[in-house]
Amino acid sequence: MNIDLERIEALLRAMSEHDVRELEIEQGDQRLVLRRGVGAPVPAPLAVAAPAVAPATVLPAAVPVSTTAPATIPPPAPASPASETPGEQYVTSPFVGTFYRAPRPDAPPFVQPGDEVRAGTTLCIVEAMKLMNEIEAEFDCTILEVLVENGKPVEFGQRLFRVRRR
Amino acid sequence: MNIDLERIEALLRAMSEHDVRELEIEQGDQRLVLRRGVGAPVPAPLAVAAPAVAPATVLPAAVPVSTTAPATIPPPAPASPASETPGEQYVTSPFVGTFYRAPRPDAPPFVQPGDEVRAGTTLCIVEAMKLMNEIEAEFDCTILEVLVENGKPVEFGQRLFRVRRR
Amino acid sequence: MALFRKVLVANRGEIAVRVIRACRELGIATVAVHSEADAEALHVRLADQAVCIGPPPARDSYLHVPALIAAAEVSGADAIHPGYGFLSENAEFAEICARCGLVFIGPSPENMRQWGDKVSARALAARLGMPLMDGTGVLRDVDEAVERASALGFPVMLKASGGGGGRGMKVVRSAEEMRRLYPQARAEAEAAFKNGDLYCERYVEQPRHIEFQILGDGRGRAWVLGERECSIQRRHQKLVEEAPSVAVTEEMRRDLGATLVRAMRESGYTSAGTVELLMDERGRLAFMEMNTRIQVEHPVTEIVTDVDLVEQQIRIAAGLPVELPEDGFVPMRGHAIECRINAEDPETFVPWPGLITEYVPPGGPGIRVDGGIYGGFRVPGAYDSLLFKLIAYGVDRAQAIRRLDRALAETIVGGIRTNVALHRRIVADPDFRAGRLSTRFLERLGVTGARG
Amino acid sequence: MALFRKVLVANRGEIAVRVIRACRELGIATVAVHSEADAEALHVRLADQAVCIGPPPARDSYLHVPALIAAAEVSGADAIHPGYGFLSENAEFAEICARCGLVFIGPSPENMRQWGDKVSARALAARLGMPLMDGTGVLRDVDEAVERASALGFPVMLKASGGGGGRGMKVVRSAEEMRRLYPQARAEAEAAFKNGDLYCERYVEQPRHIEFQILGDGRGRAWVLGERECSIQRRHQKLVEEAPSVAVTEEMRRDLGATLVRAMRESGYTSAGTVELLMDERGRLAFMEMNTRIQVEHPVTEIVTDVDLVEQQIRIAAGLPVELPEDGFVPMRGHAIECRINAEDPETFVPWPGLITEYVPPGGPGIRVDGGIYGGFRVPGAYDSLLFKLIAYGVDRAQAIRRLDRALAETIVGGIRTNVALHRRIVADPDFRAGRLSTRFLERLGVTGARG
Repeated sequence: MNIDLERIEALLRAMSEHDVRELEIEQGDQRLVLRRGVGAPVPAPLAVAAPAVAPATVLPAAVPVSTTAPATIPPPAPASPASETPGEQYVTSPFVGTFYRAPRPDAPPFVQPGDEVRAGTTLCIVEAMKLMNEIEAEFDCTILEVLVENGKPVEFGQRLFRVRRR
Repeated sequence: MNIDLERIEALLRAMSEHDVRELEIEQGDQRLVLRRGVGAPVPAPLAVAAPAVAPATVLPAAVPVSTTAPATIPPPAPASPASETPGEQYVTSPFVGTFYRAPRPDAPPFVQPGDEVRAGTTLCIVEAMKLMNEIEAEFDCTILEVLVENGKPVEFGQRLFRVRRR
Repeated sequence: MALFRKVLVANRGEIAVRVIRACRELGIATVAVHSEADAEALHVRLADQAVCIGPPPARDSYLHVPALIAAAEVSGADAIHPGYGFLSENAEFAEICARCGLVFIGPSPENMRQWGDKVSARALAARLGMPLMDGTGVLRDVDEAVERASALGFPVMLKASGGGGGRGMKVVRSAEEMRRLYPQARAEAEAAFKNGDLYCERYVEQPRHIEFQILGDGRGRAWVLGERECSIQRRHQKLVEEAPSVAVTEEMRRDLGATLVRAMRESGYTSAGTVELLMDERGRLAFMEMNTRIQVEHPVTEIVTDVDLVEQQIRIAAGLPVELPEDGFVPMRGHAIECRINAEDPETFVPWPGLITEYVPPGGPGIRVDGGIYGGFRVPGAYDSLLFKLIAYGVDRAQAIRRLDRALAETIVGGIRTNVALHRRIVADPDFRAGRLSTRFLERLGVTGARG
Repeated sequence: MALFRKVLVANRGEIAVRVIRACRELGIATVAVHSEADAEALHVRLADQAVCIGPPPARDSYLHVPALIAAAEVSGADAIHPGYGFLSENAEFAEICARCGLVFIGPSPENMRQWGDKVSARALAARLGMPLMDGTGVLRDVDEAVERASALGFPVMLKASGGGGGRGMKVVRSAEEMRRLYPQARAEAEAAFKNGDLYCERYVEQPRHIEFQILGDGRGRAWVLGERECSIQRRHQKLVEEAPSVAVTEEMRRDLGATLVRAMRESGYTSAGTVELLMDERGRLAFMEMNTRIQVEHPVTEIVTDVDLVEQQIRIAAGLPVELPEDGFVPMRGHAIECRINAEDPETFVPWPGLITEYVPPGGPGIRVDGGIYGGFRVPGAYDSLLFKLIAYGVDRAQAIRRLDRALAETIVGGIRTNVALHRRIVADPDFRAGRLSTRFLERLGVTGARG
């Protein structure tokens, strides 16, 4: 294995292009680990503690004293709303609470996938401390997907809707 | 398994094309792991002790360490005699002891850099448990360098002479 | 009454881990809360569940009351442990918890208010019979100042009635100095506090910081669990704490202990608390303040008394009986010393957050480690620099020191700077070994740090 | 006499680290030795200096006497601590050390020989008044076998005089079975050992493994430091040990203790040792063997007696006085339980060496970790699979169990398999919680493992 930085950059580009999260090579006493973009919040809200994913490092294993500085890989993806595929963004929860799609149990949802909404349109309610907080669209967009089930708890920063900006 | 980085790039492209989530190869002392996609399995929840093999963090041992642990004698070089530059090899100590270049304090050294010696020629003495053990050349060679000072302790496997095989 | 089903820990770092451990041992489920900067923190990994409550700045996360209450609501917690710092001594937060049907695991809001204000705390302490620093009332003029200060004995501290927190204070070492400084201090006090009133207190050059651990059940019973010595401080930041103190005799312990047990029973104190005192060179103690929370240095008391203080806090909050001696005195046995291992430069004290590339904590006989980190964790820069607490136990102080020194020597933290080397200097110091301590200790060691 | 200047630790893994810690606390410099497979091991990192003594196979390194002696010579060590296993009970090694001017930190060669041979050890134990398993002498014929076995009470164990280590043993449950098995056993014994002599011992179906910790100064003084219960074993491999044992009463402790103190004084025992006994269902103890070394499970005794056993070994070897009670009885206080955390599959017990990608040891109140690993260390396949020992202390057994369970739950070892999950099952088991233990415990739990 021939680890040089240009090669690793090329690898990183390839990982990014192909959405590869982790790469690990071990050969003899050498070992290469690459992980990228921890950006996605834990999918299961309020579930078990999220496992740690340390920033990736490149290192020679089993070499006690070495001048090889660990190359740190770019930090986690930025927070809300983060773009993944071009044009797509996420609406995230501004606080901890309970997610409601409709103003009342018997009312229709504020929005449905496919709806085109304008900035300021109410998308959902997040209830916290007995207060019903309406969450509004910050920009004109198309609702692509509703990511949380009605009545479920949500964390700060958790993705609620996948949308396409218009 | 022949891991080279171009191969891995090609693998990554192929994984993306074919929507492969995870790839892991282990062969002898070689191991290759690739994972892609946001939905890739995450390590088992670590709130409980998880004995399962987790694609976990890598802890580099080779970085600046703010430790108060005292320095140890440097670990011995690998495999005796190991070739480094082509034709060059090392004569290593077959046991722990004290290294002597000459049979008596007032005698000339067994060998000097530049000497051409035949297999069986005594190169030095390693004293252990009051016994003087003569270390002989295992093959015809030229002495390039004496790596240990006269009268110093040596470990098992420690390099004593750099030589060129003839 | 029964224990809680689920406790939300409204804190981070080692104290959050400590509370999670206590809950686990009691069979209570735990909810960790964390800011975005702490998503990978140890308390998040160890809790049964975790909720992200906001961005890195503490005011938007760990100090953000609505987020904490909402997190307790959505996770179904029935009690909140505040740890230390953050909202732990905030009476309003305790009241909001109560209004929202959540048990606050700590002192009552009344306890916090009584002891939180320095002036009323001093008055309460006096009423409850605690020793106070010798001093005067407000002085009429410079002549009375000279006369009363001479009676107290120089040096004295000349203080502004309107001041506080160290402001408006002058050390006066003789009658002549008093005549020169009194008018000056009066003018400064009038300008600063719109109140020229001055008074004197005896000034202690080399004080020791001594504190007594208290437990109260809020129903008329209270206990004192011996003292701790926390004299080794840098700018009021404690670095090394131990129990017991070599400067406290069994007689002093009994006498003050009796006063404290009575005081805490009379004032209806609930949960864990600490009475901080100043000790002068002749061994006289004077009340400084009371802290209405669990403290960083609580493990040294736990080790020498065999009492789990966090467990007792939880039991008391749940209304369960406290099974400690009827007379209020919990005996100590052996000796324990704690070092706070911080992420900071050992010379300049500049904080040193960053990725911990390697962490090999010490272990073996007599060593307890209370930590909030692991190898691979990135220490955020947004919070305090405490990484872990290294606590050594010995049958006597000498053995505790030997073990502490050994444990410091084997500690490995890679990737960031720590104050382990400073602790080794402290532990090797002959004054430290002889127990000759004061709050000036680090100054004498030549340790000041670069920061103002 | 003075302490040593420098001690060579002729071992690896957690016990090497343990000895280095004891030396550090006594101000003694340390030399680690290691095979090529252990160049990065924790004991190598923690020692003051390290010497590579050979290739990975133990016979060429840790068991290779000339390499160890030479390492002591070149490093200038004046004493050798053998740890446990390897050369720790090898009388020849102890003698070679002495001939080379190196103090062997452990029992005398005479102690090792006296107790090392099972037959002479049993005779010595009998002479010194220790309780032995009821049994017969050599049996004349099958009629005497039936008669004597009936007198002992079935079941009995029919044993070959020439056998040992479990070979040539048969459980006999009735007179009819004896008539059938006796001739068969006799023929087998004759074939295997060229000696057809047979004898009987009472057979215990569900024995407990109880052992007493001993210290002797070799100059006529000896101490007993209470007992340990080590019944939880898998194929004679101990997994969980505790002190004290719930099955030993204070009266039994006193009675047997007095015998052991007298026996060790009379036999001039030096250093630490362990008398292993078997306890039957009615609580009767019988001598099995004496181990002339420090044992893996020594920490549980250290915790409940407040005596550092390794330190005492070093002090005794240096001829320094032992400061323990004159009457020979060291009291116990509280309860301690140890779990051996091994690198192995928790179901099949197959060893699982490899790279430890992450290691977060447990901590907090009452937890001691004696380990030989760190995150990033590659566990070699050449040696035993013990990674670290997790020891929990509590004021009583219930608290020790609560803490142990909590600590197991927070333990993180990544990259290799460990038996943490098995320990959690053991600790959760109602029989374990109730103290209903026997060497059949793991069998009853359905744990056998795949290996023969």
